[in-house]
Amino acid sequence: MSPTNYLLLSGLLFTVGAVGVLVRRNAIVVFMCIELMLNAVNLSLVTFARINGTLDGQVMAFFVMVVAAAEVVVGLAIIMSIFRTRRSSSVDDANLLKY
Amino acid sequence: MILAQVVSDATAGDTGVGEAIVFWILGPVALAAAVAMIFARNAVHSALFLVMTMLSLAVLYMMQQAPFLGFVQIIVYTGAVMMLFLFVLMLVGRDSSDSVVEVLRGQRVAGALLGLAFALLLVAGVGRTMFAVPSVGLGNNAANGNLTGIGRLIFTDYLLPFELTSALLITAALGAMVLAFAQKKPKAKLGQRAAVVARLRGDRISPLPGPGVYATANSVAVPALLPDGSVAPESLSEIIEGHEVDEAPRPPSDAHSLTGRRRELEAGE
Amino acid sequence: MTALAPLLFVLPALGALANLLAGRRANAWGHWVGVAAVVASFVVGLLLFFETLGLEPEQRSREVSLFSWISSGTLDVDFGIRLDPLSLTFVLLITGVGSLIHLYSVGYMSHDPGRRRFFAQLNLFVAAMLILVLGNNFVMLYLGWEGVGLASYLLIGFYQDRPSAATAAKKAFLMNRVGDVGLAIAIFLLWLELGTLQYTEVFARIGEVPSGTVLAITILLLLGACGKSGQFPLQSWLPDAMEGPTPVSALIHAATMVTAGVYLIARTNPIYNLTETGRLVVALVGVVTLLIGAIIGCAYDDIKKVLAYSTVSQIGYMILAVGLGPAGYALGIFHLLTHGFFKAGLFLGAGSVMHAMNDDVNMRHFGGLGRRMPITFVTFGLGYLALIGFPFLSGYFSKDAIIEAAFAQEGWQGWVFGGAATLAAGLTAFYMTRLMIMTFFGKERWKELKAPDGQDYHPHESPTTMTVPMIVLAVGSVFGGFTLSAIGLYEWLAPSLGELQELEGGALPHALVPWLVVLFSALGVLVAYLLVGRRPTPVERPERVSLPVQAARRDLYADAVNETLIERPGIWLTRALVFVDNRGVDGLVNGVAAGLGGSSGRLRRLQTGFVRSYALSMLGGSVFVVAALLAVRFA
Amino acid sequence: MTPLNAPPIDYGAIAPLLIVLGGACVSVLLEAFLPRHQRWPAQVALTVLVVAVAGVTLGVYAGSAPAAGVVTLGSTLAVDMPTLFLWGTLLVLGFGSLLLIADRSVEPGGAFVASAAERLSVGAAPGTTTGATGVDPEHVDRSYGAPGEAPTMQTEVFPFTLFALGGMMAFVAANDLLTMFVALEVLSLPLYLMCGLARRRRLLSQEAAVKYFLLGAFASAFFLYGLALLYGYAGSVRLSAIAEAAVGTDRSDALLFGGLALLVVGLLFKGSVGPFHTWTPDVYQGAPTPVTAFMAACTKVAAFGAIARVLYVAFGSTRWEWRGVLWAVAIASMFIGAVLGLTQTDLKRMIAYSSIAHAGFLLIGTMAITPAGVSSTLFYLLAYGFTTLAVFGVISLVRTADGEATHLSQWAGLAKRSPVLAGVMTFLLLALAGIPLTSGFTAKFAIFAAALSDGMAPLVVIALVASAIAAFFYLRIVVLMYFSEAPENGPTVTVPGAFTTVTITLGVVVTLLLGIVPTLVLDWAGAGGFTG
Repeated sequence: MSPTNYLLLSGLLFTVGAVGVLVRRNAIVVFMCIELMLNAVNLSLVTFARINGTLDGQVMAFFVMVVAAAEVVVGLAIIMSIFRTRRSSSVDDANLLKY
Repeated sequence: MILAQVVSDATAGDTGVGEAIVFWILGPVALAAAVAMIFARNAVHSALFLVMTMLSLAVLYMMQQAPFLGFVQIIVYTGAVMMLFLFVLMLVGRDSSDSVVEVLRGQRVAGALLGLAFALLLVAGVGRTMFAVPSVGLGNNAANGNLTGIGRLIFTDYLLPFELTSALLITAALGAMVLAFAQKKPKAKLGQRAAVVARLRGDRISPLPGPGVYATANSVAVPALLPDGSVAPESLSEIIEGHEVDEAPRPPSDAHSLTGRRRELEAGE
Repeated sequence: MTALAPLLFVLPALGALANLLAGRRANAWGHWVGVAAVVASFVVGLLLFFETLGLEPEQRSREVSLFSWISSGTLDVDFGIRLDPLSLTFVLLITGVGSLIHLYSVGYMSHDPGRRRFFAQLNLFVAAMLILVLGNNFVMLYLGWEGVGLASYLLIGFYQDRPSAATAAKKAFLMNRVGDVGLAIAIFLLWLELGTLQYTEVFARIGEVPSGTVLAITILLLLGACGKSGQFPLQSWLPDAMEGPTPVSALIHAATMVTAGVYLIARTNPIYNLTETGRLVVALVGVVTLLIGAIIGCAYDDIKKVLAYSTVSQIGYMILAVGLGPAGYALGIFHLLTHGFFKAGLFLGAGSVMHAMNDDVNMRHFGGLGRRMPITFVTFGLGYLALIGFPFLSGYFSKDAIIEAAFAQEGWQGWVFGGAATLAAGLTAFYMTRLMIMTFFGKERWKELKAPDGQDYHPHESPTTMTVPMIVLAVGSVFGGFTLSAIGLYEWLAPSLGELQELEGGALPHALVPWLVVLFSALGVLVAYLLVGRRPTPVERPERVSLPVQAARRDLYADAVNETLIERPGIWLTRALVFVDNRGVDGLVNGVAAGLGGSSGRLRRLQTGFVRSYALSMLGGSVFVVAALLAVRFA
Repeated sequence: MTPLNAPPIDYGAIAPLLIVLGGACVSVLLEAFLPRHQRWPAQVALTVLVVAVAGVTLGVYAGSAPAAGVVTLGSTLAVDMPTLFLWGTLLVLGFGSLLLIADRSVEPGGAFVASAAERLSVGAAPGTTTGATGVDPEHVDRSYGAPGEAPTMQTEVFPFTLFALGGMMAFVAANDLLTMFVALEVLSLPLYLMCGLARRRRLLSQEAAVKYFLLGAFASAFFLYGLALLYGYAGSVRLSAIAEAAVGTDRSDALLFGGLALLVVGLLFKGSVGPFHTWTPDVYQGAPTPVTAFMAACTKVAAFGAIARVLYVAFGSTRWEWRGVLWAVAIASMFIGAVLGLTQTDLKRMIAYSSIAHAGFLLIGTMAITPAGVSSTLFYLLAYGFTTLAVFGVISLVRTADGEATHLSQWAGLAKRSPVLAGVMTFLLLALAGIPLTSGFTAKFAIFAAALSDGMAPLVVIALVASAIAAFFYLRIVVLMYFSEAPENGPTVTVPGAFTTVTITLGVVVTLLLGIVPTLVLDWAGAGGFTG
């Protein structure tokens, strides 16, 4: 089996995540879809690290995880704060700004 | 353990049979869980499906000569980050499941088509061209040297990003505090003595008259009456007096006129 | 002495600044600062002019580099001044006529609360216009070009509370922008080809540019000229621009700014010399415009609109002249100068009439004003005679020269250009005579009418600050043409424009042309007298009346003949042209604007406010970018 | 075990970055240890000092900097001439934004507050008084601060601003994609947070934060995937390594171009280039105006600084392949901005569309892989930053009881009420439209000239047409201010405090100066190219 299969899996996961962002309405689930995209990228990075024979890819994946963790904190805080005023976590309800 | 066997199998070049087996089991599982995540109506189910994908990925990392990342994925990502997600899900209402009705016209179709196109581009354009590429493998960096190798890189080549992540974490912590921390109104806390002094020095020592004293009703809306029969101004509630009170709509004497049923009956007769 | 040159535009700029910054304190004296700035600038211009006169003709073109303005990469643009006969001529025209009109405005705007703002903007205009003509490179030209556009926009919209003024201002700005895009592209093309934008270098090396590009550049420059000078097909903003105060119409929309297009083509004559096709296009645009302007001028009752279309038409003559190439550049400038005098005078006269008639502009309400306002009448009349080319007044010299040169062209061009120009001269005489008769002669129709503001009309002569400039300009209109041709304007301009070529041959013998023109003009005057002067003018514009009634109303058989043979086709043509002008050209401009607005209104619905739609468009964009890049690479 | 050799660090070169990030940390400590009512003065003093010191340090270093630039910190950071210029731009613009953020005179108590809950007075259920209309003045939070003191603001915006500024500085100097990614997040996260802190119109503000955050995270996922593909292609994410690999590697170019495409998507998002602009109008409108000013000025600088570096250093040799696609993107951006801006009714939204159009112009500059292209882009960023900063400063001054009056109809006839403000605004709008004698003209001119000399003549023509269209809507505001009747109970023009005055004055003066004598800055912008 070629490691390229991992890349294909990664591409598919990334796409699934991207489509999830488009179709889900719960802000938290949308955000989880973005996390899925980041995970897909990590899989690519790890696979490329192996193909290239350098550890850099793994280090990058590690950084992605750290960044994602920080992003999650900020994102959830923002979602919490809007939930407090709106009592809704649907992204479709945040629709005052348009046109 | 078959896993350990697989991990050590995966040496420099191509993948072994063991890895292939694991991949063909966990890969579809990860993908299926991902798809299930976007289809699950309940947000908690989505989160759990995501956890499943992440765990599968963790194993795939380990098989790809990245044991450290695999464990970080399990501990940090699946363990901490996803728990945070679940916490917030519980806070904002677990049962806030998405309605299945799509309000944006064409959104799903367009999303699916674009997703398909994107996947095709990635798979056909990028993935296809990579099959002929030999994989070098990480050699000594794979197993025991993995952790040291990563650490060495972080503190040499990637020192700046590493330091920058600290800024990121500080921002995140500060941001969470600013947005999620409900500010209490700071009230001047009076000691018992101070309270007594304030009360004695103030313009009124006795408690405010309660509603309905010397009155016919006990409602807050009814002002207290003083012994001479006049209204005690202190007993008037600011909130209630501040609002225009509409006369409560009384039901009309003819109850049938509400439903209109009688007219129907009459018409029918 | 050349060190004084920057003062030319710095002084008016300072005047504008002083008027803007001083605030209400300057209400009492700000206008005098404005006048002083322009007069001082005029004095500087005179000094430089006489200094230059003292030099040998070869040394009369001088460059004053002030500082390096933009230098980025290989682009190097000086903030520099070019003092040569052409720019000095314009400087004198702008500051000279500008001084007179500033002085006139002191009286004209005396009751207006916005007088200080008005003078600030007027000074700003003068400064920008001087930068336009003085710059020694195309970027300076563009700077002045945009600057006069801005000042003109502000001044057209000066009466802020009138919606029509705001609309007219916007229209002027937008149509100018269309022209500006052409000019900008032309400038970029020049830079692309030659790597420099200094006039001297561009003109020296223009021969290296392939002829196709030269043609493109000339057409684009012409587009810019059309926008600024109100030439076909961008002419319709100019009559609307009459919404501005009358001194503005006189200074900007008659004497100076609208001639910037002529200046542009004259200035870039080395480029136009290279392409006969480009010149032909210029000449054609000029001919079409001069006919359109003259015909539409017959239709309006608004005194300023008639003058505006007359301006369009006269600038058409100038464009035609510069389109004739080396045989015409100097003639165009000559006509520009004389026109600057008499048209400014006519506008000031019109302003004086309006001043007397409670700002009414409808000529049908005038009549018999000649007795009430003798000075205005005389000065206006002299301007009128100059415009229609009365022998030995200034318009006679300049216009005849152009028509002669037009007839001298080879082949069909001689007949078409010359014929059209002669015909337009007749039409000019017609509509100007009509204007004169309706305004200054005949019954005093205003006696039975109320002004739009409900008061009676009390026509009176204007104050001295207004009449003095009118008198000066009238003197200029009478003697300007003769003087300029006597002192050798063509030789003076030769260092900038090349020697004036005298053409031989062509369609008609030269000696015949002046007679022909005078004949046509006389015919125009006569027809106007027959149609307008011998009948009472209805106060209301006559509506279409059915043929039998019309015929019954005519007591003279001759009138009926007149009507069928001349007036009716004329009216139809005029109406058709007015229709095309208002609906066609405006419609196109408005249509483009409406189309943009409509698509904007529809497109903004795409911004639905839904995060998921935004994400969709982002994913769509990504798919496009990825697919396109891969396709480009592997196709 | 081999000893660990720390990478050599050129402290002199990166001192400004360190100062800003260090200042941010100190600022967090102030937040932790000072009592609430002392925080505002302390934070203002600290941040202003930090930015000033960083600027001075930068100036001192730039005086003696090697012309070729240095690559330091294990080749993660390239401090070359463009970097120094961009740092200078960022610091000056950041300084201006900070003053706007710190201003408490225009909006009593400053424009920032964390949550709506505490401002709801007795009897109002959550979510009822907050709304697009804002909260009536009696209910404005007076409790945030010591009793009897003037209400104070959420001072956490100061460390956020400094972190974001630090992130931007790292972003434009990043020499490898990973550093760029981390810096991108460092600059983005504080901005997401700051968007949600408006005192007025909480719902809009929070909505802006959510939208910006979700779309920003979405975009950074694309950036990251591009990074991964490029890593797969080149075996390294250093920009120069990618450039080397593009010349000679046996890997398929699909990775290179797929990676470039996805990477660029992430970057274009930050620069709000159409069709990745969709967040811009909503976020610009919803965020507190000082933050919008900060985003519009500084984020634009950072995003295009990074785009220019990536395209120039890593993809310069392959420009014939990708340029066509970016042409399309630039055209789309210019027309989306120019056309959609025509019918906007909210001023902040309109400026957002203007910024989308300007992003298109900027993209033209970055596409020209020549020294002139780089210097003109840098110049444009500086010019545009100052103008837009001042525009938002002016917008924050026109207010009704409900807060800022950003609806266009409220600006009608403003020239009669406040001629100075209307004059300043007109001047700035003319600069945005690119009328000569303003910085906008020279900037556009420089960019178009650079694009022309790199063979993009058709694009320049299209850009000219787009800028002519865009002039319509700037003009619309001018017409409104000068030629329309003022509404009955129109907004009032607040007399700005010292901070806002300084920012607006700075913006106007620079806009004018760069229009008249741009040579100074142009020379500086063209002092040297990118190193990789």
